Amino acid sequence: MQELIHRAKSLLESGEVSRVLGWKKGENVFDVEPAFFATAEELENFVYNGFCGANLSKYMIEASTWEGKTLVFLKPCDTYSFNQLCKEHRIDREKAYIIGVGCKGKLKAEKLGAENILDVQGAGYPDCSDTLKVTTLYGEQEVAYKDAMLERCHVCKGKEHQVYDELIGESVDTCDADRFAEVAKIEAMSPEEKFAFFQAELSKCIRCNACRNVCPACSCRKCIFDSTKFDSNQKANTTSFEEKMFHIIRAFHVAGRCTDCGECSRVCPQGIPLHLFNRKFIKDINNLYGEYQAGVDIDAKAPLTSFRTDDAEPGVGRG
Amino acid sequence: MQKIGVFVCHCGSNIAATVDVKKVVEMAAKEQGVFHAEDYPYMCSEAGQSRIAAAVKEKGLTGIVVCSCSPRMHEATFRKAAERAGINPYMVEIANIREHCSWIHKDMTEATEKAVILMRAAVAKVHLNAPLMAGESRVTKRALVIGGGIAGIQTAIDIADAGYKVDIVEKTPSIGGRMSQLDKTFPTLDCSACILTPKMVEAASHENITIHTWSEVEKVSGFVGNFTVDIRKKARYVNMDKCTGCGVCQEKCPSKKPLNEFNRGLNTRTAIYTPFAQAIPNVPVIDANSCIKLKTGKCGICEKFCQVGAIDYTQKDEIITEQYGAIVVATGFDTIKLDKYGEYAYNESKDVITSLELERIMNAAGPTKGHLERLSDGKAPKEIVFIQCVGSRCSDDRGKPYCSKICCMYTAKHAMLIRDKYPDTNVTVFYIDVRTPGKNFDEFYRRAVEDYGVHYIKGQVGKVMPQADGSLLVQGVDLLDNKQILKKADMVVLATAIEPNPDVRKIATMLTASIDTNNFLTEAHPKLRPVESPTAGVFLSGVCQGPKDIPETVAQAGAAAVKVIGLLAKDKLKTNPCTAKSDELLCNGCSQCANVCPYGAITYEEKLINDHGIRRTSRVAVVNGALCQGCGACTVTCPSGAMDLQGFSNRQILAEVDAICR
Amino acid sequence: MSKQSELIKEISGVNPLKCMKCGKCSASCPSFNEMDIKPHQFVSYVQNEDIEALTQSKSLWKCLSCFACVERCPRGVKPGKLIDAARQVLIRQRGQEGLTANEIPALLDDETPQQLLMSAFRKYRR
Amino acid sequence: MPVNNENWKPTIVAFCCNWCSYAGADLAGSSRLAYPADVKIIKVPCSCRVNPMFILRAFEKGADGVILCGCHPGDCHYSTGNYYARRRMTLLFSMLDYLGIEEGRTRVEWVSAAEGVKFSETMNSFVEKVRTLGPSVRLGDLRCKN
Repeated sequence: MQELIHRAKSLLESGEVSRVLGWKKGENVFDVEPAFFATAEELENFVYNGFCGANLSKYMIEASTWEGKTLVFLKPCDTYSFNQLCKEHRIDREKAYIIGVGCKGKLKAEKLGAENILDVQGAGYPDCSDTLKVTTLYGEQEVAYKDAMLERCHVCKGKEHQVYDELIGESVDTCDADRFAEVAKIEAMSPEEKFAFFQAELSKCIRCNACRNVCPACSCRKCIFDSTKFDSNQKANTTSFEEKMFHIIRAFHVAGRCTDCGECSRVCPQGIPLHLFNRKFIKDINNLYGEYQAGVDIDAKAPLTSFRTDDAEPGVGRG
Repeated sequence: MQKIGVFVCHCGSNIAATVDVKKVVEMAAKEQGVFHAEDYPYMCSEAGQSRIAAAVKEKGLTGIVVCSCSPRMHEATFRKAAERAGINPYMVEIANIREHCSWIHKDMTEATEKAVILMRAAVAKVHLNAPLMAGESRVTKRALVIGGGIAGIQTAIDIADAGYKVDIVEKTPSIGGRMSQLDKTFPTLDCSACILTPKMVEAASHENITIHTWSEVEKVSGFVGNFTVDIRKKARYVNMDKCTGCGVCQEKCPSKKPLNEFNRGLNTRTAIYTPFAQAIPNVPVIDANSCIKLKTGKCGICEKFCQVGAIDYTQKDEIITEQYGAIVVATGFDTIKLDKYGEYAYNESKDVITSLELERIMNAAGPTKGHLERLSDGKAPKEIVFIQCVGSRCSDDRGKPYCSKICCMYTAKHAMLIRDKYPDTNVTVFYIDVRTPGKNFDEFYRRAVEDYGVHYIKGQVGKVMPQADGSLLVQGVDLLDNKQILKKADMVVLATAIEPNPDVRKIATMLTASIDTNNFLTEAHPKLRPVESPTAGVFLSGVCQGPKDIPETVAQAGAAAVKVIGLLAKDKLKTNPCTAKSDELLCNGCSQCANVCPYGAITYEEKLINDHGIRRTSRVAVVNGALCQGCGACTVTCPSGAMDLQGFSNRQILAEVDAICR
Repeated sequence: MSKQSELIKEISGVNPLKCMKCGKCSASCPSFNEMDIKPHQFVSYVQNEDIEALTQSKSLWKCLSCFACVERCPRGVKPGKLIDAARQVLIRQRGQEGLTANEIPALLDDETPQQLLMSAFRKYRR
Repeated sequence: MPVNNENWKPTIVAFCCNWCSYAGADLAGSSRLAYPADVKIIKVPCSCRVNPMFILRAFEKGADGVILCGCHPGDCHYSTGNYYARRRMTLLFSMLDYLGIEEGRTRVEWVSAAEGVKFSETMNSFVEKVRTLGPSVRLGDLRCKN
């Protein structure tokens, strides 16, 4: 971590970058949040550890409109989002100085019993260990690092950065699960079970919009659900259908663009597995139109803005 | 807030017999914003239209809903009526209560209920309609004809005679097309070259016609009235301005191997060549694949012998870009490949030939100088068998499902000509049906049978077996005699199916003109608009649209020319105002819309935006209204809803949905 | 009666209405001269539901199943398949069982046309 | 939720492209080929104009089935529109299946201007299918219905 701060300071000093986009210490060890740092002093609050799950790519949209370059720290999976935003002309690559940081998987505070944590040892980078020592109000406990990881880290896309100016630190491919296993499990359910499952999950939605606000693909200047264009502007729900509508449309809007960064599920205060929507589309796209990973190739044709004359027909493969 | 008038048409009893029009009027009057509702027996009539005008004037209506027949029928009528009454024509919506309601439902209650709902949907939509102004686009007064066969030549001459500039693009070295390969023409038996050559000369010497031979269309952009076309002028290696067409180069050329395409590969030609004596332009081309100089750098004989120094080995392909107001496709046909018809031994025996090959053999300028000879041994055939419908009327993937239309007649022609010139040669024709609809056609066929003794057998040939002695054993059937026939023949002629020129697919794609499963170009309407493509500004001439003989081709060519002239006669065209429009306050500039636009109508600009007082420079989508055809593909890719389609806006369609589902 | 013609259509998978009466089947048939009902006529027998005549015909047993007609038919009518189906109808009527693969070698003799064997392989290959 | 009520009438929204399917529907009309009055057609310029939002909105407001008709692939008036529509609808329908919405409430059918018979047959079979499924509950606002 000191190496990152050191490097950031020297880039700031040399004037190569005008600011730094990274993570800032919070009140608790797990309360890390994204932040811009303008000076070397501010960087004292910089932190990089197992709780730095936040994908900083989206902040580069705004940073791209500012004078000078911004130093941004991106984990391997964040770089996909960065590329995708470049592809959509939302980010100016020239305005970014990217340090690709090593990642050993990121942690989900809830898995440690977030409310009661006083300290977590072993989550710091680069010396994070396989076992976390967690100090809670009720004493100490040990947890395997893997057991505290975010869902998305179990389906890690790999340790390679897709785009960077320099790399600091080693990454680990933490993938130990089938990315589409959950989707396949739901697909195998009966319609009644599927409906019951999603009904239960979506009923928890409070329309806080955290998923939308964090999503690097949901980067519209004004969301369709906030505009008058569809008579769909945000208001108190009048029908029980609106969450469904919101989440289906949101998933559809990011279909072919979603890099599966998993931020939506990470931030959902209600714990709704929102990535299941996006991943369903990704699975279908891979099956029907060929493997496609958004954010790998800036010049690749996106699945929903291209076609083949012999594409599958809608509804083919239904019962 | 709109003031809407609802006008319900009885269409005589077409609507009124099944829909309670009074009830529809009554319900319409209750709709929010409806200030006037009435019914009338024939809304589209002069009297009906004047009732609309009167109501507009009296009640100050701002929007109109007509509950009548399909908008495809009378939308234009009512829009014009609205315009005359002083309302923007795009403030009119039609509720289709005839085709979509009264004609398909029998129960009056049910049909009336549905008519009311359709009326409500239309009213809901009109509430959100906005006046739209049709833009105007200039018409470039120049036409492009793709293909220089008889169809293309005739179309070009007709357009040029009307005073408009025309360019012909022909991919071979000369204009003339298939017709120039024919010997005689049915049913008059006049010589093909004798009637075609004057047309070719007329086209070449016409002040309004420019001919690009050895050229191909490379790229097409734009739209009706304003096409921009890139034409690849392939390197000819001969300077067209200097060449006098003396022909010495062809005499001296040492490369004599390449197959002569004009003679269907039955003999060879030189590397520098003009396809035939009457070629226009009479300037040879060098076939770079067989020219020794171009391949090895050694030779240069033609250059040495050319007295005017016209040979230029350094020529390169050249792309020229031209503007056109209209494009005519006249790409013609070819015969199908016979590789899948092993039973006819076409690939095994030189004496099994296609009719087009026979045409060259019979032609004085052909490989046998017009003598009817077997290509295997040069002997005169004494027994000739013609087989009809080879690859035509075939439902499997070996052939074509359609009738090639010209074969019955040219076979009668061939049989008659052979019997006339070589009376000791027997001619047998195996046929399924003899189809002779056409002026003097059946008489012609009967003459072949009655006056010339051509032996017609109803039945097909199952197999042609080349024999050791060089003859061909033909196994066929006589269905009327119910006998299988084994016949020794010296020559077998296959009436091979014709198919559209394979290049037409590429051209159709460039023009966004549709083609059918057989690669024939589709007409805008099979009966009423047979020479127009559904793509505005693109017209069809000749066999590219469907099998035709020469007179039909010439007739269609003339018809296409008239359509082109009608278009070019206009100075300006009204453009469709139902185009996409981007809201720059909402646009993310993500480029997704441009990726799906089939017309390249969307571009991006860095623009200073005043977003409620906050100024920012943003990349935003801009739609070129003249290019946009209004499909709406862009609107659905746009996640923010910035892109919308005028006349079919998101809110309008949602309002219709709501009205139907409420 | 009509039931039988339906059965033939079902077994053969052939739609006799597609026939355009070109005669290419009969022109191709190596057994034409041995047959009383010619291959091109099979179609009309099925269409006219005269299955009795078909199953009584010599042709039924003269067809070599060489499938030249099936291959060359421009309309996909496949008269050979119709003949084959008529045979099957007859065999089913008589309640006979088909041969098993093991029984075949013993039944072979020099008289059996090679073509017949080949076509049997062609016909029953999976 | 299948209902036994013979008289229950589903609400069906049919989006038809202007060039092929709307004309096909007209042809069905002029050929007097009946289909249930439950079907209400909305004209769109091309199948690619249909936003998934429209379809969900229809269900939200009480539709029991939504069908989208366009030109046959390869025949689109705008040359490529229906190819995009095909991908969009394929994904949307797959998602609806995934959410446990009864398949059969949504359909895409390619109907040309010459296929009046197909249009009528399609609508008949679609309405029949929706009737067997009964009122749409899972994709609707319950309060919209009595």
